[in-house]
Amino acid sequence: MTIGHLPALQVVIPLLAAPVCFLLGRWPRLAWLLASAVAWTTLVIAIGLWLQVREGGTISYAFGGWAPPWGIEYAVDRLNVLVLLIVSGIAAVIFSGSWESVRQEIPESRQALLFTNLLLCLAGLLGITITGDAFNLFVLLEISSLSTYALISLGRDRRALTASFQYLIMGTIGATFILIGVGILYMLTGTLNMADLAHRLGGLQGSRAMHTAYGFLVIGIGLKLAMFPLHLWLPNAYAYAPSVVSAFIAATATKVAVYVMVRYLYTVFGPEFAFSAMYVQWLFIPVGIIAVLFTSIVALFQHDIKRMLAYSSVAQIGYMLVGIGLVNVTGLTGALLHVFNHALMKGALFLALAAICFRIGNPRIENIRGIARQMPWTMAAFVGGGLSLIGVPLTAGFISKWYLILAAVERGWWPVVAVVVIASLIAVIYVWRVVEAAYLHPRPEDAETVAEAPPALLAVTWALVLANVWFGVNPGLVTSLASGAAEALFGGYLP
Amino acid sequence: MGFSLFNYWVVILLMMAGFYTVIASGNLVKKIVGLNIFQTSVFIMYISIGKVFGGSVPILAANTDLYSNPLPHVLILTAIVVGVATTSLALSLAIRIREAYGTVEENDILEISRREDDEE
Amino acid sequence: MVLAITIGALLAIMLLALARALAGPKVYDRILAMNMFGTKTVLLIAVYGIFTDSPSLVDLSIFYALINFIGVIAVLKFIERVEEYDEVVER
Amino acid sequence: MLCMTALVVVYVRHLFSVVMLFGIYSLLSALIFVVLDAADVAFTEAAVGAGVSTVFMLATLVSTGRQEKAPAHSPLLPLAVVTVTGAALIWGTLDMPHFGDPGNPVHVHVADRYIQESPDEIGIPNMVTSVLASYRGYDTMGEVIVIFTALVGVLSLLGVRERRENPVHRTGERHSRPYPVLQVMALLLIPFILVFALYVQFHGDFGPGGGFQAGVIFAAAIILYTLTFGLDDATALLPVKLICMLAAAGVLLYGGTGVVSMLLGGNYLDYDVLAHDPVHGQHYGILVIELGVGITVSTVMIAIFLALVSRAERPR
Amino acid sequence: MIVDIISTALFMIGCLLGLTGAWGLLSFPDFYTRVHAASITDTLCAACFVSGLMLQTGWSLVTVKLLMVLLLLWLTSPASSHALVRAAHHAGLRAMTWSFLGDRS
Amino acid sequence: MTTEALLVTALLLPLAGGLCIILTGRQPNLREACTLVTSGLLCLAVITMLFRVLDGARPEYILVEMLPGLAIHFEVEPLGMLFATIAAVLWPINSVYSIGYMRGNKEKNQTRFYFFFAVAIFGAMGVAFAGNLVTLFLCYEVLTLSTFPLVAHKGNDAARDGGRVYLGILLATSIGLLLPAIVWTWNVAGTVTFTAGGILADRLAGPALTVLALMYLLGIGKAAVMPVHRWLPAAMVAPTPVSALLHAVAVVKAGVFSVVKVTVYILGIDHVAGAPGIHWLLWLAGFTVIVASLVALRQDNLKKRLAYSTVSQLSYVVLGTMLLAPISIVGAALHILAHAFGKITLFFAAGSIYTSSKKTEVSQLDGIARRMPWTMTAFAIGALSMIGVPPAAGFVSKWYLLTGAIEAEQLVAVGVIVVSTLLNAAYFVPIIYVAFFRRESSESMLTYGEAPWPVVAAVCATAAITVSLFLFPGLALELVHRIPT
Repeated sequence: MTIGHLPALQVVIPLLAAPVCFLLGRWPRLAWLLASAVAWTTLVIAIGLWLQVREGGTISYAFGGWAPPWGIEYAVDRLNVLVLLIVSGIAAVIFSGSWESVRQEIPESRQALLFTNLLLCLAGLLGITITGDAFNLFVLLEISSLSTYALISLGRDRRALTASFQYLIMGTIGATFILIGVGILYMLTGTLNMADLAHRLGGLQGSRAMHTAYGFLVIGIGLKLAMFPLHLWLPNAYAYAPSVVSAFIAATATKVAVYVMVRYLYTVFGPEFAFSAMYVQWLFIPVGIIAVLFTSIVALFQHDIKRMLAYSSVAQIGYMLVGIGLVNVTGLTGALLHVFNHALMKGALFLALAAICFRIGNPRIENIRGIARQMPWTMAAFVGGGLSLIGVPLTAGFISKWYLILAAVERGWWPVVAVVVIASLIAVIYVWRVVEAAYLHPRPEDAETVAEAPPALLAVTWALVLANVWFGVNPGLVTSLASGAAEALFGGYLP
Repeated sequence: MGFSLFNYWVVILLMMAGFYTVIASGNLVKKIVGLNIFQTSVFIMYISIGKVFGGSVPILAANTDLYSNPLPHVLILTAIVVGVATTSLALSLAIRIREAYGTVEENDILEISRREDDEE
Repeated sequence: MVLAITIGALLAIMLLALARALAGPKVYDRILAMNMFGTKTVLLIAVYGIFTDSPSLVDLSIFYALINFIGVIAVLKFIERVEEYDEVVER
Repeated sequence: MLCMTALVVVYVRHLFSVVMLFGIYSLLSALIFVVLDAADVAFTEAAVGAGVSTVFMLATLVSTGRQEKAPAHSPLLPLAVVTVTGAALIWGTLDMPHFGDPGNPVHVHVADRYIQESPDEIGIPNMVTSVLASYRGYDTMGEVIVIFTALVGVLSLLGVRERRENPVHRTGERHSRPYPVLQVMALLLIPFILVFALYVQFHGDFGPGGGFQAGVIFAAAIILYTLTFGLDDATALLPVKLICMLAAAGVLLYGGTGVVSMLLGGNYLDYDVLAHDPVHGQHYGILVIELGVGITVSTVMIAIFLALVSRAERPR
Repeated sequence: MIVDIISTALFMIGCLLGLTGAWGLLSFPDFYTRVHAASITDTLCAACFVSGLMLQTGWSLVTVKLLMVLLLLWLTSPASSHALVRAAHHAGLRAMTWSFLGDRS
Repeated sequence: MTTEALLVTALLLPLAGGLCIILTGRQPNLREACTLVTSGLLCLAVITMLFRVLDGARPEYILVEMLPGLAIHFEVEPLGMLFATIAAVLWPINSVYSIGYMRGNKEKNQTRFYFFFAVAIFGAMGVAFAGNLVTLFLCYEVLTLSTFPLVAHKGNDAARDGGRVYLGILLATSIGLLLPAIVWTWNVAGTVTFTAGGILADRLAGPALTVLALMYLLGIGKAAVMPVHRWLPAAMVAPTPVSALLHAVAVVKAGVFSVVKVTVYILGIDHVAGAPGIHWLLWLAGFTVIVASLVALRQDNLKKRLAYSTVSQLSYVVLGTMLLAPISIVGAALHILAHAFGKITLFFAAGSIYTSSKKTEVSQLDGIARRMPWTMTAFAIGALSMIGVPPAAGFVSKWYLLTGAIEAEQLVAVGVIVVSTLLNAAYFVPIIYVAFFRRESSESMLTYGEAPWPVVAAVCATAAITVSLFLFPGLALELVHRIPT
């Protein structure tokens, strides 16, 4: 019985755990235990779904027992099972290691609320990923967004508040744009189910209204995924959020938005419309390239490591956009792989940073001088994540960049190759700045001696670092999933 | 043709007024008001989609069998709730910002933040 | 016919009230206009509901009357509070 | 009229006026909803836009100040963005299906089924309620969760101050002048409002209304009480902890219904299995979840209001 | 038939009263006079409308509801007017007096 | 032990050694014992393997296959064996020398030093035994990264700046040019495995092939062809054993080795010879040879002079490779060997001078041979090898190079070799002259003698090998002739 309900349970369990967690307000440690247990459960469910998808193809689950175009459907296929795996996996790892850091950064009365928010955010993200209904997506998007705003505002610095407000305004504009887009699509077709939409939009290729809907959706989702000129909210949001929250949203939120973009482009509108009628590649490639180069360079000049990593995230999203815009199976595979791998590496990096914050407080480059001597494991983890970010072979980052470069070479677009390469070099430099400060500078005389980070935090950080290595050495599992999804999404369409 | 789309155009005008308030206004609370106007006009757009000429409120009644489309109504009910949720969160953020910075004017806040960044 | 005239008149009243609300000059004028606007909305909905034969709209008008009242009270209360603060600041 | 209001909102800088105009704007749009046959939506928009949102905004203004400064930077860029967006939309409307045409795809595809079959499948006359609570019941659960999320967010931002520990510090009370007329009026009105809320709650199957609207009305009663009698009396009447527990309980009630239907062998939120007869099952299901919605919405609204007000009452 | 006529008449009176009130609201010189104009006419105007409607619907649940509307308006409208004036008075808003006009010289 | 097991052992030994070094970091004597034992074992293993390879064994080992056809894959072939042997033989000698030098100069952070040294050796072994381009790239980067802490060992600002230049240029070239070249190759050929005769025949021709070759040549920044040679002089801030590691044991050798390997096993010398404008690469190498020699002539700092000498000598190897004649490839391979031993002798000698007298400039060396006869004799042998004069190994390799140039009818190359030999003589002979025949300036108050014994022993050992490679070149020749050109 349970097996059939897995798609629903995937989201419902964290959703319903949230109020329970909320009721545990007096006992934050219990709330944390509950949140971690739930996160692990979602991971198990995601694995179960993955096994099912691998055997039986797409799974559909009808809420309320109403068949899809009338009721709300959850549809799991190879594409979103990949995202489910990464989101739930990251959540499981980060939640379970978060206790010490949360206890230090958040006043006790707010700790249970933080975990409630985290659970809601997790549920929202999983729901966005799994749902097959355009409007349900909007609702779940709002759940995750609202909880994210609250999470960011819990940061210690008062700038967390303005960052959160800025994100709220931009995020709500984005959500409203998505709402307008979905509304127009609904107006044209009379349905909200994505599969049904795709089917019915097929006959409306030339419609101007469809173009408008398309534009609004792309901009709306673009705001959410911090597509280049719309990314202004992201650096502040990541920089001032509590460390654990930074780690969680950096590793998952934008990835889910990228997934939504892929879903709309390929499933709802279909590659044919998106790439031959709208020439999306001429939007995504330049935007992606500028994002990659510009924000990488901006990252170079940051003194706050969190901000630096945040800008690097925008750059990495640029890679994904480039991968989508290359319009071939290899490129899309690369983009999907990068979604997966980037979650791993940013998760590892932000967790390592959380460990540094735990001891030092303010993660500025000046403050971490010589820290490697005192926190060797933490810094080693940071270096591991950094190597993956750069794309060194034997780490996960290499695999996705390999696919991206390969895809660009396949299309013969050498400038794209050059951009990927140059940006990797810039990544070397900004990762290097941290490494140099931590390893090669002596600890300032007046700085107090710090101990290694707490073992739980360290353990989860290393779990992600090792995952980076594991998926760099042994990426077969993920690549087959990603390339299968990419092939299915193209469905025979060739530019 | 003209009149049949006129409705949408008015809605678009409203939407843009709200949108303009959001992005151009410097006061955080007014931004929130703008956001609400923006969203409300989107709601009107949705409800317009659902209207059928000659239809009635979609509650089963004996004397008619032409009803307006209930689905947009449902969607908008949900969206209104989402809107108020966002608004309340935004408002409490505004209060906290006021407490932290002593102002809710965007420019002043930017000024303060910039000074803070310089100090670091 | 009666419906048209009634609704037209109500709309006209509302327009006048709105004009006062926009013109001000004091906050209290605006509140007054808003109150009037609200009561006329209540009536408008009731009239519309009865004439288009959808009595369910009357529920709506009851509700509007409530909301209107609470709205006015809220505005008053909060304005009063702000004035208090201003007094404190001025002193 | 609507346009006028909206445009004036852009220009007026006295924030109290802006908020009041927004209330009027909401009322107007609710009127338009009435004209467009959306009674439920009008109900909700009035409750939320003209009611709750406006009150929330007013409560916020108390703490944030009421005058907007003149914008420092030129409005050209936003104007350009807005123009482009609007132009894109208008361009898009040109071949949209015409307004109100019964032959539009919107009316012939999915909605058709709701109109034709829902009275038989669900057994209640208000199709909006059927779609809301059953066909798209999961969306509504999402909506409840969104509200709940807002509560969690507001609490984590502001927190609700319980009763003041020391009554000597009730400086706010001393300054504010009691309104005996209003208090009497409120005491007269509140029972009536509560009854009305119950009516809307349980009448939602037949007329416009339902858990959400009822919740807001219930909250309105408490808000009225708080406004006339002060925060301390309100929190004495309804302790914040109780409110929070009820909010969570409402969500769990809704979600639990789904779980029960799952345990009984149906899909999540499939009410058919709740009773031997599917139509009865639907009925029970809708009743329970509307109750959940009502509880959560009312408590969350109250809690948020209290949170906003408790900040406003804090002496600076 | 006769009911129709009466109700129409009531509507017309209501319209007239309402318009008068609104006109007063718009054209009277100061706040207190405006309150006066608005609240006095409002109450009666509402009564006219609602009773007209009650005549239209005949005797049913709807009539009761309409009655409730009326009661509600009658309760709340004066109460809010009262509160409004009180607040304005306390805030130091002065009524316009003849001395205001004449004492200038 | 099977040859495969030997291969794995050779790869793992340095890592295991590194681990032991960290674990025994508290007791310096034990730590140094670890280094010595590991290096000795490695040397033993590699030499055993060398004989097996000469007997025709070609062991290979696949660690993981990341994507189909893209694996971490090791395979031994004669060219790689040559490089591995150089590194493995020089490691113990260098270790002995390091012990003397590091203790003599009381350097800090010695554990880190020995650890990264071991890791660098691991990188070198990996490069030597890499079975495909990706493995080569990976080990190449390991080498780069692990040598960085060595270069910046002193930890002061100068060291960090030098280290930054070092790392910057090497990473930039490798990621910016080598990696795209590898992807391009993969895209064209569908494989990146080293195959005798190259993998690009029939797949890529014309100017694109030239561009690819250029990308490889410049992408392998460790070969220090101008204009990407700047890192080598910058790395002179490092302690002398590290310079020896860079110049002789691992780093630059890995560079030129990779160039040779790519040319032979990826591009295919016959195939690439047909590419238009390929001789420009040859001229680039020739230009580097001459210009670097000229620069070396003007350096007064001994180590700087040696560094530019290295730049010039490396380009001999590139030159030999780019002649694309079988005989010149043999010459290039031999020159890797000859230069390794010659240059390490020179660096050891320079370090030895610094250790005992703290002298770093050529102009300070008047009469130093009186005080440090062993060191300076060894230095002279190394210098002779550099110039290409018997009885030193350099003569053999230059002979082959010259023959290859003549065979390929590249008169420019012939000219370059001749001119540069004269230049080499011009910057080495004066040093020998002043050291042996000029009197020490009388006001020198310093009293010093030979360097500590491990230093001297190491210098003498390498000098002896340099000579013996001239006298008994049989083994080396046998090995290089097996390179499937």
